[in-house]
Amino acid sequence: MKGWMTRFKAVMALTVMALILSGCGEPFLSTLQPRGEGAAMLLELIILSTVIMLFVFVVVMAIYIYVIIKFRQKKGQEDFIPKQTEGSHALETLWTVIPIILLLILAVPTVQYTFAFADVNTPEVSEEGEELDQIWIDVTGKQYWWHFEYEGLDVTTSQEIYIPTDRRVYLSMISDDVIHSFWVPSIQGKMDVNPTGNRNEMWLQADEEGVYWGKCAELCGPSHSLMDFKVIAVSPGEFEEWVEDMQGVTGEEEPETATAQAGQEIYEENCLSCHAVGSSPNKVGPNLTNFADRDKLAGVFDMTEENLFEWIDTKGEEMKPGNLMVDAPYDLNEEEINQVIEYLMTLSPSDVTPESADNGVYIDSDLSDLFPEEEEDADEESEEDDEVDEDEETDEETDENDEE
Amino acid sequence: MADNTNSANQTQKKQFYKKKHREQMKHQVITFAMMIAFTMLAFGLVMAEVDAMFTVPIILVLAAVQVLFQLYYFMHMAEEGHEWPAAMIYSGVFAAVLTILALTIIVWW
Amino acid sequence: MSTTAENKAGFGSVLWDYLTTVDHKKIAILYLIGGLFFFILGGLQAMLIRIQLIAPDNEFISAQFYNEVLTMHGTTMIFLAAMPLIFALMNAVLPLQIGARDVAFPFINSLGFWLFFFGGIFLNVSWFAGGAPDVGWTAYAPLSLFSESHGVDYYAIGLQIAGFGTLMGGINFIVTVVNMRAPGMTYMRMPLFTWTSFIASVLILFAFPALTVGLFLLTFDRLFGGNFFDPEMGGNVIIWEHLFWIFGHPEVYILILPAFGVFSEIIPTFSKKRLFGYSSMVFATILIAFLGFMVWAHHMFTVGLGPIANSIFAVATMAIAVPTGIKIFNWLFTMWGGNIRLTSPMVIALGFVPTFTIGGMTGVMLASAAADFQYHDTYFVVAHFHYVIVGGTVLGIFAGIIYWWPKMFGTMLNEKLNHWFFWLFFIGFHLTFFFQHFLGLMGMPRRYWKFLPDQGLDLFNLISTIGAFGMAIGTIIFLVNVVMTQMKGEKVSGDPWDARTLEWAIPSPPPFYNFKQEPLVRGLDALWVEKMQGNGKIQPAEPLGDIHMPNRTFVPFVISLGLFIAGFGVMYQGAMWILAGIGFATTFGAMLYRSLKDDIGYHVHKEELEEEGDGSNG
Amino acid sequence: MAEDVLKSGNLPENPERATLEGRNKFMGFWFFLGGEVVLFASLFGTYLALRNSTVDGPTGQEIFGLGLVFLMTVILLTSSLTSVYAMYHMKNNDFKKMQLWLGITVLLGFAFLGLEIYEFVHYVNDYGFGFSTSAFSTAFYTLVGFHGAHVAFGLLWIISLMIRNRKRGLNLYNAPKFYIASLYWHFIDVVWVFIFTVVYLMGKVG
Ligand code: HEA
Ligand code: HEA
Ligand code: HEC
Ligand code: CUA
Ligand SMILES: [Cu+2]
Repeated sequence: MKGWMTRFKAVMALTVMALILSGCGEPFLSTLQPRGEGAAMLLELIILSTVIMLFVFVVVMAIYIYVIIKFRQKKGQEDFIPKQTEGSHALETLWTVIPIILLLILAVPTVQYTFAFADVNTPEVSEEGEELDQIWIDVTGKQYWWHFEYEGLDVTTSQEIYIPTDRRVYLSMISDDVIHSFWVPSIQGKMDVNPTGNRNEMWLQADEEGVYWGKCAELCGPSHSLMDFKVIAVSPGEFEEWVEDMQGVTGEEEPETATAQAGQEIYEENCLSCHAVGSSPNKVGPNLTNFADRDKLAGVFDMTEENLFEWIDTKGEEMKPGNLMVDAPYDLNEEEINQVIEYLMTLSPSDVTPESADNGVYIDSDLSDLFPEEEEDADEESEEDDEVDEDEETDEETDENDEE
Repeated sequence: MADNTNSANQTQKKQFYKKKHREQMKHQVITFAMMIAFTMLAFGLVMAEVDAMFTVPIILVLAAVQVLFQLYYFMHMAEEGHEWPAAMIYSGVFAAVLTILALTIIVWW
Repeated sequence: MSTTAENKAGFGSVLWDYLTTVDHKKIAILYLIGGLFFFILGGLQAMLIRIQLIAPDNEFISAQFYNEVLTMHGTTMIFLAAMPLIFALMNAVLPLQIGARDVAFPFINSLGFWLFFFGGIFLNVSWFAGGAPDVGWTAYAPLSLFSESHGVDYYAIGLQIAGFGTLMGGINFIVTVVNMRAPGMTYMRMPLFTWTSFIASVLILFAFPALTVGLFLLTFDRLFGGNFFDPEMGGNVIIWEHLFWIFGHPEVYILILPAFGVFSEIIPTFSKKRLFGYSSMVFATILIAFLGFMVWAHHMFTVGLGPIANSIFAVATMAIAVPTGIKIFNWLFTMWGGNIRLTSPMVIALGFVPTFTIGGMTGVMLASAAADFQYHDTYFVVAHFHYVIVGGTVLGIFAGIIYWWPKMFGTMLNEKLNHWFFWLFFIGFHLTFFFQHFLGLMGMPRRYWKFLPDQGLDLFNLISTIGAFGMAIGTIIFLVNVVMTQMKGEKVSGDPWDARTLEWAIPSPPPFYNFKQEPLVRGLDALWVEKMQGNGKIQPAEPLGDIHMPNRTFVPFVISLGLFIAGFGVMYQGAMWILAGIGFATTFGAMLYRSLKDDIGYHVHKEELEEEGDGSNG
Repeated sequence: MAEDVLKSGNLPENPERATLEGRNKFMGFWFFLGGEVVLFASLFGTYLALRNSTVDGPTGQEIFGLGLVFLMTVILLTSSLTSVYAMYHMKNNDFKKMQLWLGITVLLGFAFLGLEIYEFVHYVNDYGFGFSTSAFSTAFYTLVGFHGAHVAFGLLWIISLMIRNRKRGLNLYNAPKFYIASLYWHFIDVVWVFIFTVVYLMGKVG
């Protein structure tokens, strides 16, 4: 699908535009500095339409300025009565036909790309011509945080997802409460996260390692503006390592220091009802398996002890207005909170952290180790399809159960 | 605005109108009979449990025809002076069809 | 409001006069006052938004309050400011432009105003009753079901009441145009403002019922245990989105078409040329309205309707650029070869052309479904719609108010202050909204209470807030101008702009019966035709005779008041049901009274008319 | 002209459109009906989107009784015919007969409304099918209830017209009122035709 844009890229105006635009915004956030295939395609479309619009604007403004200068009333001409022209068929046809042509130029790639973005069923093909395994992540949007489950990998996390660079990762998205919208501007366009049976699907692909900011783009309550998340793109090898490390966590690991052990006990008593460490289904609060490695606390705050203390102490009441942790019934004193913090800070199962995204280390992998049972390729395809279908069926079942 | 014709003329006119109205009324009674027949047909199809693929389009068409009867015969939409009413009803139908299509087709489950 | 005769009358009798009036020219003034009031209110809310966003991580107002302000800003501006101001212009001008003595339904016209008024008040009572609606002007379910305060109930019921008013106003104007045109005023001789208002009214007729139903469903879900939007009970949240936008998209053309009409009057007048391509302008208007019904899902590209639906709606949306482009070029070529006078309405029209073009072009960019995945719900969209709404509708409204001010009040707003107003407002506007395009592209979603530091968003937000102050100062100058002009009260002639259409053929302000004798229209731009071919006066189509006028009535006020009261009962239920009883009894009682009591109006007799002297221009 | 509109007798062919006010009413009401088309379309669309969302509640197939609906349909269709008769006599300037036929129309309308209420009560009591049972039930009651409310309003309207004018006969002032009331009544019938088809018959077919 890049083919047709390449021709356009030759146009000087485009390059200039791209240069100007790419100066805009921060690389981890701006749609104008794409770091993934999706955002890059979308930027092409944005530039194409901008160029068309600039062309139209120039034409309109040229006539406009000419008219104002030329036909302004001159001194002594107050009584001049111009010819009362009725219209002109030739002109009117002209400005009907030209816009139609311009719109067609825009409409064709629009339709192409719209279909390209909706395609989540064709697996990618490696350089050797083999079909790659599709990594599916179940995304759940909740007031005001995000939950992620890696399908078939037994890995659960919240607030941040890790993805391998250079290949597509597929998302299947649903909401537990109101509508949210999942958006990682520098990697991919947004998609709504709806609460009904419909799971929206999309793909993500990052070209470069990095920590990319995600935003909730649909008004979902007071803390809508604080419902940020991160996409951490690491090299495939690092991703594989991360998955394996995460799979190892059961939540029962004993921390080393005594304070942390005390903290763990407090945690189990007060927090476990809503939070989890280790793979677990989506609960009331975020999964904390790799909490200590988080780039940000609750999506937006710096990961400092003070912030964490305030968060647990006030249940985030002022920090994230309307957040659902305020319902937590616990009542902890300063010491207990510090113990919990100490425990939480031990939750770092992997060496792969947000820092791995810019440490310059690149480890290659085709990730096939993560999907062992599908290694034989003969009937791999059908098997995989079956599995997806099965997943969908279970989803539907759960939905129905919910309704009951 | 008031009629300025003399009274002899008036009575004559009246007679003429009366006749015309009676004609119309005949049509309307026939229309009514057909509407009742259509209704019975529609109910009959459903009660007889004829195949749904067959029944649904038919009863929808029957309903549409009945509605046209109402509009054109009972509500006189065919008579002169009804150009705007017809235009507006059909514009309404246009918006209505789009609405119903949207709510039946591009609403997921 | 201002004529000396009325100033002498006591305040009480003036008030009573306006409470019971069925004169479209007075109803226009009521709409104008109501609309400007809500425009200032919505503007103050906009200022709160901009002050909150002046700097990153700002805590000027709380998150909850921000959402309330944001919702009320959008709702107030669209339903309570822009719509009534458009109705003000329509009421003031449309009957005069077609040579009618009155609108088709004077009673319903006044009912429409009072319903709007009480609906607007009802909505704003929420501020004092536990919190305003906080779910955005689009009130997407299920957030609107989750919202705990009664705010959303105020939204649903308030808009329901105001919406009935709008619907009635719309029907009134359609029938007025169809039935009340003066002899010779064929459809293809109607001024373009009349045409666009007519088509906008048709849009109202077909778009508002969808909103009515949507609001009923929302009310049922929130107050009566309905399950339309409750996924747990099998409900479906997408229904609301469809219904809202089936209404919502035509609504934006309801807002813009009359503004197009205003500029189509102003540009010919001040270019001293007839409108270029009149019939294609009419055709384009109809086409925009028609296409306007088939594109609503462009607000829902990211909802997950699938690529087929997205593509269809994307292409349909782009198509609207064609008829709109026809209009833009026709305006330009109306000026071409003309004799352009830079009066303030004309300068505003000149400000409108490029501004709206930019807004329309970003609209077409949004219509590119895939690209909208990046734009949707960001400040890019906010920039788009303020460019078309403020740059189109609001400029159109202000241009129209200034242009027809002499016709409505018989006085002339100070030109110098008008120019000051325009330039401050215009420059402020571009400062405010131009950079928001980039904010959106740089990753700032809309409806954000805060944005974070170190994300490169600080500077443009700051500029945007500064610009908003420019708009505020501009608006204040306009208001000052209004007050000063009315205090001075200098009278002007019936045709101060040397204009072209019928409304300028009668005195300013017009007598309550508009035309002493029905005018005979002999061509497009009726007055201009007479200026060129005749003695500059419109020929009468009938000999002087009695004029039939409707009686004043208090009933519309009472009907609306009843619904206002009933709204509280329906919302609070329990013991408050009694309010619902009282309210509905009042409304239906008043309706019954209206339909049982003969009201055949009265006559202004020929003799009285003769005494008043020449009713024509000058 | 004003006062003569109250004189009865000697009316032109289309008394409902003989005065400007009458023509306005006539047009305005037709346009209003155009808007009503969209209103009901929105309700039908909503109903169609939700008609399978019965959750735990009963389905339409289980509860709809076609016999009753058929009876209701025939009653309403007949009332449409009787109101045509009323207009027929109006055009012939026969006020008494017009009142008579309007009276019959009203009676049929009440019969219809009574059956509808009976139907709803029956669903609630015998099937536990209330307004809040499921999204389907909410949509059903809203759609059919909106129609019922229209019927009720139409009845009140026609009755008040009949009572108000019982003594003074037909004139150019009230003829348009009677005429648009009868248009309204036909429109109610139009909507019902779709209700019995889309809701009941299609619901029964499944
Ligand atoms: C007055 C109101 C108004 C007007 C006139 C328009 C006009 C248009 N709008 Fe806009 N729109 C809004 C008000 C308006 N809009 C509002 C309020 C919203 C947001 C609602 C919300 O979410 O809160 C919105 C949102 C909105 C969206 C959804 C964005 C999103 O949420 O993701 C889209 C997408 O397609 C869109 C498109 C268009 C288009 C194509 C036009 C076209 O009609 C524009 C046509 C005009 C031109 C194109 C310029 C002149 C033409 C030429 C000079 C000819 C040549 C041009 C070309 C060949 C391109 N609008
Ligand atoms: C007609 C429609 C209309 C108009 C005219 C405006 C006008 C303005 N709007 Fe509005 N806006 C909307 C319709 C409109 N808006 C809608 C529909 C939304 C979406 C809401 C939603 O998301 O749900 C929105 C959202 C919106 C946002 C996005 C908020 C967010 O997403 O978080 C912003 C932010 O900058 C904004 C700003 C402004 C500004 C600065 C003006 C300015 O132009 C205002 C200028 C006017 C004034 C400043 C008045 C000044 C007068 C005084 C101060 C006088 C006081 C003096 C005396 C009493 C003597 N608007
Ligand atoms: C009522 C359920 C509930 C209980 C009990 C609860 N929490 Fe939370 N917690 C939440 C929710 C919901 C969030 C997400 C808030 C948000 O971001 O909107 C959260 C978020 C957090 C976060 C930030 C997570 C992240 O990924 O950045 C931390 C840390 C946290 N909770 C710690 C605790 C601790 C420690 C306890 C017990 C002492 C606790 N919580 C008890 C519901 C709960
Ligand atoms: Cu979630 Cu906004
Ligand atoms: Cu739109």
